[in-house]
Amino acid sequence: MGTESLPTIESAIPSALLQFHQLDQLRMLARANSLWPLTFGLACCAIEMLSSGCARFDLSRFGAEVFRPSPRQSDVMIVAGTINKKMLPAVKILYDQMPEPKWVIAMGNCAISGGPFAYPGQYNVVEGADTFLPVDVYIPGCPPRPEALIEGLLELEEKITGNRRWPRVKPETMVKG
Amino acid sequence: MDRAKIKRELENLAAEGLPAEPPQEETPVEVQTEAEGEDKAKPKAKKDEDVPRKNGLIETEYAKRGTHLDVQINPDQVVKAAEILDAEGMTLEMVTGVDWLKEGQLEVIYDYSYPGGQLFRVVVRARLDRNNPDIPTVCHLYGGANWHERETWEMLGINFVGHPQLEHFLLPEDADFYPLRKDFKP
Amino acid sequence: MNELIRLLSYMICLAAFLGLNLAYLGWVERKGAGHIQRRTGPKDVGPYGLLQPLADGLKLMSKQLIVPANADRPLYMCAPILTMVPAVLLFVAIPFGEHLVPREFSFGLLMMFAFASVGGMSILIGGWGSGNKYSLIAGARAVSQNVAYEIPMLITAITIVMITGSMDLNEIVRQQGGYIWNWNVFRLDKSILMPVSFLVFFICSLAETNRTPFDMGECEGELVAGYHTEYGGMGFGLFMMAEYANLVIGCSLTTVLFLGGWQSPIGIFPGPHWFLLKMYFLIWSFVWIRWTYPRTTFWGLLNLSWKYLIPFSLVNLLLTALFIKVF
Amino acid sequence: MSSLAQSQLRETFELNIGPQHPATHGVLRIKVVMDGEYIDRAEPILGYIHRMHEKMGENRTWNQFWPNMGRLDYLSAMAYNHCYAGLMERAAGIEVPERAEYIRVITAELNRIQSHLLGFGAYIMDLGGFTPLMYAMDEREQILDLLESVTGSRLTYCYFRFGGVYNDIDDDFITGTRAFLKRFRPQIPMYHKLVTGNAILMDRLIGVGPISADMCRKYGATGPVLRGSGVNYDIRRNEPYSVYPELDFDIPVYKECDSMARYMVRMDEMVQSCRIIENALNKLPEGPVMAEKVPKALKPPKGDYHYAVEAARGTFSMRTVSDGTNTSYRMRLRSPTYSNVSLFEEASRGMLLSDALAFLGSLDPVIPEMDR
Repeated sequence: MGTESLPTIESAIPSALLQFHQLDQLRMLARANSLWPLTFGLACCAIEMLSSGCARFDLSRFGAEVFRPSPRQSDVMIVAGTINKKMLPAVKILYDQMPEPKWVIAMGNCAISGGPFAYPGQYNVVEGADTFLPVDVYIPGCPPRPEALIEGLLELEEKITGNRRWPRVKPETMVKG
Repeated sequence: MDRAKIKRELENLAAEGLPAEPPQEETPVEVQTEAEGEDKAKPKAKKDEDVPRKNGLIETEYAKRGTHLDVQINPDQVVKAAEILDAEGMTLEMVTGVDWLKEGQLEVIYDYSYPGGQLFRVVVRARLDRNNPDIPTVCHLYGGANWHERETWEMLGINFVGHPQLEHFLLPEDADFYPLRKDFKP
Repeated sequence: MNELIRLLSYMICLAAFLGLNLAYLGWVERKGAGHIQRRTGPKDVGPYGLLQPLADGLKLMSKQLIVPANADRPLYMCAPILTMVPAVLLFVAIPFGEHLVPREFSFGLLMMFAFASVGGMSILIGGWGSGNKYSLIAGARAVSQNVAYEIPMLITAITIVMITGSMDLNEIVRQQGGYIWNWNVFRLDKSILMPVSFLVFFICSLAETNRTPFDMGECEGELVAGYHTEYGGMGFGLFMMAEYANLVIGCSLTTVLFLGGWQSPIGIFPGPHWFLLKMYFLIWSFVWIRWTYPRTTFWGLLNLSWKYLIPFSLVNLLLTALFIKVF
Repeated sequence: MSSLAQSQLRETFELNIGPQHPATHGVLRIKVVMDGEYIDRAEPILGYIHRMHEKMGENRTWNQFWPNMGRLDYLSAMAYNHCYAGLMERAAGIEVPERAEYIRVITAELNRIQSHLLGFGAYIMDLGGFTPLMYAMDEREQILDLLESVTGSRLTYCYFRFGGVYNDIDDDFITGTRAFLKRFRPQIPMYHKLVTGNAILMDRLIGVGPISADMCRKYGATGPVLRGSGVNYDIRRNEPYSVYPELDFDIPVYKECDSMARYMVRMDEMVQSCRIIENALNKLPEGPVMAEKVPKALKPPKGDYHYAVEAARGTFSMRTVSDGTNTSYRMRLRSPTYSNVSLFEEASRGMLLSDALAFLGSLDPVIPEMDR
């Protein structure tokens, strides 16, 4: 969507273009509000992903609880866990099988950088999903709390539409209560 | 399960394997200088353990080691040991390898336990030459050994002769290294 | 000319009705699942999550269409359309009210069954055309399931036809007028097994619509996503909508055949509202069952049909014939 | 198996279940040779989440290896903590204060309940019932809250230390645990009413995936799998560690050998864990929670050591070879599901695909723990 400013009414831009832009906005809004993740758990983070779909955290509020087992039907790939060299081709294939537009969330330290398993001399762990996937949102934590995943999804929505769904809560205000 | 019988039979088995021992003993034993200062508390134990163990059976203290019997035998005897223990209803808990780089040896460790009422753990170990790590498989006796042996082969390069499927298991199919060997460099 | 206008207006109304249903049954299901599962369900997209179906639909429509490399292209493309056509077509014969039938066929019931089997075929085509082993297994399963459950369903329907002496759906409803005991499900004077045959019909329509205890075609735990594993975007959307359309049709048919269609249970104010009430109650019970029961095995499913439902419905048919002949 | 399937004119095809598949609880891959709906041969292929824990054990100091214990089996991390603590205390000869042992038992059993709860929910989800998972997860969150208040993390605990535990439990935790037990106990009969008695579920579980006791022995299967085959073997009783001998509880054993038996063992174990926790809370002594004089840089004497605990999925044991330095010479982790799943290949021969997946679920695998 970029940062280019919208043409104003006075400018001599054909109105059709403006309408297309608004249609595009609408389409993006629809996409952001129905992010179907791929059922794709790798390790510990997968349990937290499951938790966030369950009763207490409930991803379904944002229409994101439809965990599709098939990559063809999903929009966002939550890489939840460590990717190792044996799994790497499979993850690539899964990503390639997803239809555009698609997004990737790297959940947890392992997916961000290899986490605790990346050390000099390691032989089997891929150090970060961004070494081979275009990651949109990073969620740190080992594993991240479900709230963090929800925040990550909201970040992704913001990235898609440009607007944030809920006002961002500053940590200081939360402490004050 | 008869503990005394197991002990007797394993003792005999280890004794059978003794003659083959001397050439193995000749492998140069280096004194570990860096470890010396740190182990003052138990100098005696240290002295015993510095030399690779001879074949034979040791009764270990459970509270200290977690095992009751510790048997070292020749590699070709592991099947026989497994047969003895299998006949007594023991289960093979795991198969492990250790790479003794300094001694030029690889060690295969079999952990047996008894799933009945009594608490009884037996460790069977066999040392192999590092350049020629062949050991017979116990897969035909214990189905569970299959995966453990496969993993030990993959991680340490110990060749289990007669294993039905010595293929890559945990590592990618094209891995050509033994990561748990001490001289492994990625 | 008049007839043409009537048909056109019906078509427009039906399209609206269908569109709303297909979109919002998904919402009902998600919301219902949420409430059954100690959650809230969609609630942030629009008030009560009411805009959720629109968002989903728009998103699915704007997704990239991928035809897998080893798919059978024509079959792959036409399966979702083929699954949608009979589902939409069948609404033509359903009597929503006494005079609210798009087209009154004297063989409405026959048409229902004829076109319902096309849906099963489209699942097979989709499963085969995807070029995916999971889809193929799912397609084969779905077809044998549809075949197995069409038999008891048909036989039970024949029982109704014998009682009412008509295949016209509206006529069947008309005969159930009056009070609640005139509904076919309670007509013990015609056959004492009537409530059970209602149950048989209900189970069969559950199976025919591929809903959870019998969702062999989808079977998430085993076959990834079943016959629509390789379908993304609107292809998948059409399959999903067809599932709901079939749900609506199955429930409408059950309502018409057993629950008295648009007839009122207390004898006053018959009309389409009763029909919709009964139908939505049935649909809700489908949703309820889906989120309560685990899935049967494929074998258990076929066993149920061939060993229990078919013999039972045959016995039922004989008994009913005997009843009608004797009394 | 049908006579057709046994005849010579067979047309088999290969099906790869996984590595990404909803039924495999993670990234397990099963290469299945199918004969129609029947399984001709199913070979599990591991390694899709192999994370070199054993190699890390050789590279890190004894203390640095702690976080790995939480990431092996993230569902019963406490038991794994317990094993490592016990192993090193055995090796270095550290005496643990009694209060610490009680706290270890309480937290480990709470962890076991949540593991079985998730196992229960995920298992029913494999069978197509989605709702029990939500109920189970709802209960599970309560346990996670309790454990989070003392350990600071939700899943991958690193709570135990050599010679004790990281911090003491407070009154809030104790009252919270008691309240949880009071609330949780009536839930299990509800689950039985809601789920176990369901005709479809019974049809899918009873008689599916029979494993004889001897087969368990040959494959080294432990935990609920073994106890579902009629063998009364539980490390907590048969090789008592920690303060388990002082607590009274029963070992649920079922003789049916099928998936239902394994399912029921897990359900009953939750009840027994409640009993253990209550018992331990009643007996909880006062005192320190850390042993005195535990060296910062631990250097256990040379030799190799073995320790086994009962994790939620069976016997977890560790064998470490120490060379007297501050790192391990060889760290071997024996994970229970590794052995449990190894019998899948033999047991699943000739099964229906759906039965085989129900059977795999009843083994309750946690893949990162298998691959290590």
